[in-house]
Amino acid sequence: ADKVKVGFLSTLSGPGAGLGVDIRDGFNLAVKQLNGKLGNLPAEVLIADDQQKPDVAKAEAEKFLKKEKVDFMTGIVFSNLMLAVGPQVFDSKTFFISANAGPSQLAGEQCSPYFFNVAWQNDNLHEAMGKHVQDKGFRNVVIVTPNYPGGKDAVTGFKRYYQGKAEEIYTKLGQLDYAAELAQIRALKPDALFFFLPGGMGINFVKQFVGAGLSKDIQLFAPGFSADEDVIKAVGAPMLGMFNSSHWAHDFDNAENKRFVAAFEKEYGRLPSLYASQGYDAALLIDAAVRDVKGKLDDKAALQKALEAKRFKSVRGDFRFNSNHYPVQNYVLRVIGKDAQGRVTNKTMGTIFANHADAYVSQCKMK
Amino acid sequence: MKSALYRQSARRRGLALAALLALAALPPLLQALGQDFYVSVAARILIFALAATSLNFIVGFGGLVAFGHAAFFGAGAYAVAILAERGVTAAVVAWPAAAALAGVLALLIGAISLRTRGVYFIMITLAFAQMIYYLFISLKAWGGDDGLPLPARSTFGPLDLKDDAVFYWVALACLAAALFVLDRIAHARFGRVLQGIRENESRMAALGYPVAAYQLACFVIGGTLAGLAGALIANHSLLASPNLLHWTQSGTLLVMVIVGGVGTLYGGFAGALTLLLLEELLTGVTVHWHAALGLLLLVVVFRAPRGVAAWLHGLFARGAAK
Amino acid sequence: MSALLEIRGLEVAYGQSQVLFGIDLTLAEGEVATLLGRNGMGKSTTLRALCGLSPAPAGILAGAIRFAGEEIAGRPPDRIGRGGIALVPEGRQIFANLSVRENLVAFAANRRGVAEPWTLDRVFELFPRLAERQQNMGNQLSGGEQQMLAIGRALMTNPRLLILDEATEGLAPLVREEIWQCLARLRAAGQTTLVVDKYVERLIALADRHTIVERGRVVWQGSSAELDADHGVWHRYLGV
Amino acid sequence: MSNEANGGLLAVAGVSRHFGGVHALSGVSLAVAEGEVHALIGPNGAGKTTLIHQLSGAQTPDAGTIRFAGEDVTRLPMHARVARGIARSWQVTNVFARLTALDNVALAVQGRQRDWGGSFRFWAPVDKERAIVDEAATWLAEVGLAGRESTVAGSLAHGEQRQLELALALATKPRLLLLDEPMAGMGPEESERVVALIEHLGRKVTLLLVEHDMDAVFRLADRISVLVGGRLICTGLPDEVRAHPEVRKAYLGEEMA
Amino acid sequence: MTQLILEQALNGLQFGLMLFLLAAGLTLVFGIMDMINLAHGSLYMVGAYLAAAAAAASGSFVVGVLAAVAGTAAVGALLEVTVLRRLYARDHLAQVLATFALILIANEAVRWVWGDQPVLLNAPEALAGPVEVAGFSYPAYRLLIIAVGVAVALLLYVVVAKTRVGMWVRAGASNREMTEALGVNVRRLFTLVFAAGAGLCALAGALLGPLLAVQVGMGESILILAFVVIVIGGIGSIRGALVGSLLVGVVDTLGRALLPWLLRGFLPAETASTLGPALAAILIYLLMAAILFWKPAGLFPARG
Ligand SMILES: Nc1ncnc2c1ncn2[C@@H]1O[C@H](COP(=O)(O)OP(=O)(O)OP(=O)(O)O)[C@@H](O)[C@H]1O
Ligand SMILES: Nc1ncnc2c1ncn2[C@@H]1O[C@H](COP(=O)(O)OP(=O)(O)OP(=O)(O)O)[C@@H](O)[C@H]1O
Ligand SMILES: [Mg+2]
Ligand SMILES: [Mg+2]
Repeated sequence: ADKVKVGFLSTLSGPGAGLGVDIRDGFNLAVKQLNGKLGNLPAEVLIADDQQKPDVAKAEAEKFLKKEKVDFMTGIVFSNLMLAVGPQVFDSKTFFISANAGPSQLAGEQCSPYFFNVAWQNDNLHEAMGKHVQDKGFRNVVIVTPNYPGGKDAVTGFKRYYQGKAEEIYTKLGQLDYAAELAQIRALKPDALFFFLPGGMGINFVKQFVGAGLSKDIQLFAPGFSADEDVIKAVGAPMLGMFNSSHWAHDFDNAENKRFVAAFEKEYGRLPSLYASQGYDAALLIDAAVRDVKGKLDDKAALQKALEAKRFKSVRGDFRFNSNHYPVQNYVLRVIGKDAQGRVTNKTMGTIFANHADAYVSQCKMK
Repeated sequence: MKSALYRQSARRRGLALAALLALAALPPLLQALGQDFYVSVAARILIFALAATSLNFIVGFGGLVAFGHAAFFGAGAYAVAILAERGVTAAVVAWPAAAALAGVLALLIGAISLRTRGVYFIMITLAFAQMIYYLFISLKAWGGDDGLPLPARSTFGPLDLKDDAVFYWVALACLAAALFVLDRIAHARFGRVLQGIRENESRMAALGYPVAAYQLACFVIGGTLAGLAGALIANHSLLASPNLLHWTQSGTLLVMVIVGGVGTLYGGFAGALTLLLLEELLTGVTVHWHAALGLLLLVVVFRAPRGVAAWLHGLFARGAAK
Repeated sequence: MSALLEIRGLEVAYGQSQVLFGIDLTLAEGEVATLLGRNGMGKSTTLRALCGLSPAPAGILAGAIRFAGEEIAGRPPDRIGRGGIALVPEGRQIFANLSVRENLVAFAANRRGVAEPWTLDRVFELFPRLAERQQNMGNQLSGGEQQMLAIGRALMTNPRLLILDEATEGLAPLVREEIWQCLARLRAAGQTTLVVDKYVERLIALADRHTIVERGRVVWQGSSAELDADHGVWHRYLGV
Repeated sequence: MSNEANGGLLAVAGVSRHFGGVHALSGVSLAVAEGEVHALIGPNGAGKTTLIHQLSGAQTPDAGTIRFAGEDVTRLPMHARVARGIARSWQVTNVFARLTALDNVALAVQGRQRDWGGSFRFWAPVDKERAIVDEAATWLAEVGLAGRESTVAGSLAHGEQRQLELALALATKPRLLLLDEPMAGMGPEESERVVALIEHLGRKVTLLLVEHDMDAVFRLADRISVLVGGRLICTGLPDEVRAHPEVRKAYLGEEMA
Repeated sequence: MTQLILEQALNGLQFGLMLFLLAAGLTLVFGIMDMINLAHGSLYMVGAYLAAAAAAASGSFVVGVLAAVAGTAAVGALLEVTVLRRLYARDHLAQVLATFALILIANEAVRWVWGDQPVLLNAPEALAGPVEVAGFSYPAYRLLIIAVGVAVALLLYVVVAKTRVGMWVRAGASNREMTEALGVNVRRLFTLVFAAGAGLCALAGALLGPLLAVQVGMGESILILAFVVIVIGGIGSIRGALVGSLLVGVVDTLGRALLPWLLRGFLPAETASTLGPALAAILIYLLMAAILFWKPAGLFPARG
């Protein structure tokens, strides 16, 4: 092939747009640093907006696959969209490098040779938090999540490693006001609280939690995506002291990460979020694999091998792909504090899991 | 004696037939141009055109501004997906079942909602649609917010719906049939009554018409057709998604109807075509395409106040006059 | 007496169809005049044009309307209203979502500093029925009550020129009688008034001068005495 | 007058209706015989329109019963009463403003045809049903709107709309016609035409007529009922009513009589 | 337990008044001027963003709120003069389309100026924490919202129901032509009303910003709730909007708090935990449908 075509499909408009935009910016940054090339071939990155709607995502994917005949696809933020788009992508033998969505179905029974995830399996960050909360000796925990399958998965992931008492509170998806839940929490008197409220929901929840004065007695825990730079930017100081789990942080001490964070700040004038790091890694993975096969993109088997080999240095340090093409990696604990310049941001505290795999890999029939 | 909005003439029927033939010729044309991909896009537009047309029947002909059409659209989609999960894949069974389910739903919702009028009607239909939406995303058995995937398109006798062109023709046939039937209804006694009700409800009651019964019938006809469109969209994207039930979907369909032309036969079609094509074009040009779309919609409101269909009609008429 | 109102060659159209083809009418200060004619001949259209309510898009095609020495054709209706013309429109057009009291006080004004201005009390004195219904919404009134309210509303602005378009429609005979008497009293007090109504005999007793329109043109003009004498005119133009 | 046995074609017994504190109707009882022209007069706000509302089904009374041709129709919806032969006109013009005059009346004619499904006919084009159109044109001519068929109702002059209003009611071919101030807003000539029309109708249709035009009332009415303050103060022949002192005081005034 | 219920009732009150702040402007423009303005939510968003920007620049929350109200009122007036004024005479559907277009444009404009990420707007330090009320602690900021909500309700009621300007506005909405003929400049009046409605939006946005998030699209989801509120109350009635807000606030809050707990009493835990939140989510829609079933024009049918 004389060039690499990447179909970048993500949520770029509507309330969920912030995440997709970060992934896109991370991805573009990597391509830019590689002088517009991926694996020494000129890169053509086509960008499409799925509007967070499955049918739109399917239509756009179809265009990438049938019309543009892309070599790779990436970008999708939300698992339900990934599940909707997956079959047609895999049927057309196109590689999908997921920079965020990591549904359990694709890790287990529906795993595919054409699907690679450079982020995590959806449960992982919840599992890490569960483990940490368990290890710290909390035994009376309240869990808050929206009443939809993603929320239920979070509870499952958390409880996989946490064994104490857990009171579950389900909210409406897209809820804005949490006064009722907060009153309930106050009455339950837990010693820790774990919440998974994606997007703006999390922002509102944390603000109101602190405003209600609950942060004094109850320790807050959340998966990294409820406590990343985008959320911090909107909430600010009230988030100080909140614990969260991640596979990456912008203060990770390795050369690749330092380069990435500095370049990202310079390019976009804000700190990268974990989504941006995932987008960046997705581009690096493609770059390495294309180089590996010397641009022979039609040799799908070789390309798959090259992707599996993962010959690039990730900003999160090292990781490898499991047999289901999900990462086996470390998960760390972060706490929100002030950095040297006085900015409120995440600080890495230590490792929760080392070389952690997901719970579904055994159901994957691949290989 | 002619009603102002529906002027049926041999010439118009001829035009419609020509348009139908041209649309039918689209897939081979696209294939010849090496743009096979757009066959599927075109099929999607036709399906939305059917959904918008069904809503236009309720809004434009029945004078009932309903904001819960997604309920029927989505119900049709889920009916097909659930049936497919149970092994019922024959279109001749599944599609009518989907339409019927949507129709029954419309009957129930309509019977309650029709106690209200105007904005209250808008909101009560929205309320019912939202209830159904939250019901579906909470129920894991039906896929929750992941939606319910279809393993494959329905089977349709000897026709292979997996072939995008064949699927397109089936969608076109459904749309054409719907337009034909609705056109007949609009010109029949029933249509005349709806027109009267739209103009002046209390007067119609005083002329002896049981107004609510007519409105309910209209609502059910629209809902049923939306169910059929839902069955088609589920087949098209191989997914019954809760997004189809969301209020924004109702909003999109309503916007299509208004853009196309409220109460004109081809309004729904014109609206779906305009909106989806604009989306297709604009997304390629700018990430701020929503703003561009907004500006274009403003242009429609002020330059084509009766919708794109009527505006085009006017252009043609003026062209013919010259 | 100076001319308070002077209409010259007024032509008005609704969209494509012209309905007034040159109406001329003058009205002196303190005078009471009528506009007569069969249904659909253009009486209301004339009155509405006078108030600035001419129909879009075409509206006033030609003609001049001078009121109190100023050209008012083409002015927005609110300026004309503030200038002292008040209309009792046909079909009542009271504000359905305002109470009777609000309908009256919302537009009350005494811009000319009239010595004995119309007030809520005086209107209620004229129409005791309205006093009883003070708190009711406009749309809860009977047809006749609405008509009383429309008259009261116009009076409350203490206009220089009062225009009544079929203001006695739907009023009981007794009340109608009271309106005539009230108009007579107003006339005595110097109120300039332009009336459209179908009770020709009463109008002859009340008004000074009469103008008859037929298909948008003035076909007859004269004093009460002249009209009273010429029953041929009645028959020809008014169908009586 | 065959229905005399059960109180006439229309028998109203003890009908009351209040709005908040306003007692618009208090225990009104009234019988209208078949074929009669019955006038209902009274001061403004006496409750005449309110009574018409109760009879036509636009509102339902708080108390009392309404029997039509022997059947209790007190709680029937409006359209069901029309089906039984009660039609009305409105005091405030209420027509299909954006339809042509002819379309207006055609709807009324079509509404009358209740054979097999009535207007629940989804297929046959109504434009082909000449009978409906022709009859509608006849009704327009009858009320004096010949030549105005294709004018949009909203742009008819006020008086013409009143005529159309009447045509709509007539075209439902009622047994009982409730007319609420049909002459209001019409000039003398048009009033005269309507009076003649009603005189002519009077032989075939029972009429309950609300009107403030006393010339018309006394010329047309077989009997007159007088409402004052929501109560029926008398019913009788025109001359009796004209002479009734209370009626003169509350309504007619002295010189009217 | 009683304390929990008391706190929840207070929460309901607060949530209701929060909705009222938004619904008030909506009912003014929609109920009284008979104009469906979907872009109401966009004005709310613009208000919140302006407040955040002004607060950040000046370092004072109060300055932020005032600047937002003034700025958004100006934006509203501009919008009215350029676009919305041409829509009064059009039907509701044209208004829906045009104001929907405005939403799209507003969202992109805000995204263009402030970026995709939510922006920071926090309550003033003094109100950030909880205060002791009747034996339990309650967020001070929420008490402020209650106070402002009540004040706005009173003010609006007086202006609309008792002043001549209020009467003119209502008259202008019901019969514009006649109102003009009686000497009122309806055109200018409506611009003012619209600006006032926009100012109210901004007040809501600025006050709710610290509680909720200031982000693109924040207006749409809450707009639906605002519509629910005014429809329950009866469109155009300030009193109705207040009652509707409180009803929605209390029912929603109590429903969320009590339903799962109640259901657990007589259903298996698994079913209760799915059904409870699902029911709670649709509770306000059920409430609206039920109210409209029995009172098809809302609780306080507008007087007109
Ligand atoms: N809105 C309108 N659009 C088009 N034509 C109209 C409109 N209003 C009135 N007309 C026409 O203008 C002519 C004059 O109407 P106008 O209302 O001035 O008559 P009028 O003398 O007041 O009659 P009436 O005694 O019935 O009130 C009529 O032929 C009528 O059909
Ligand atoms: N919806 C309502 N709410 C409150 N009061 C009402 C309502 N409808 C009518 N009324 C009152 O009931 C009384 C009777 O009204 P109705 O319209 O029946 O009078 P009417 O006899 O027809 O008078 P007119 O001759 O003036 O038309 C009036 O005083 C009126 O104000
Ligand atoms: Mg007139
Ligand atoms: Mg009456």
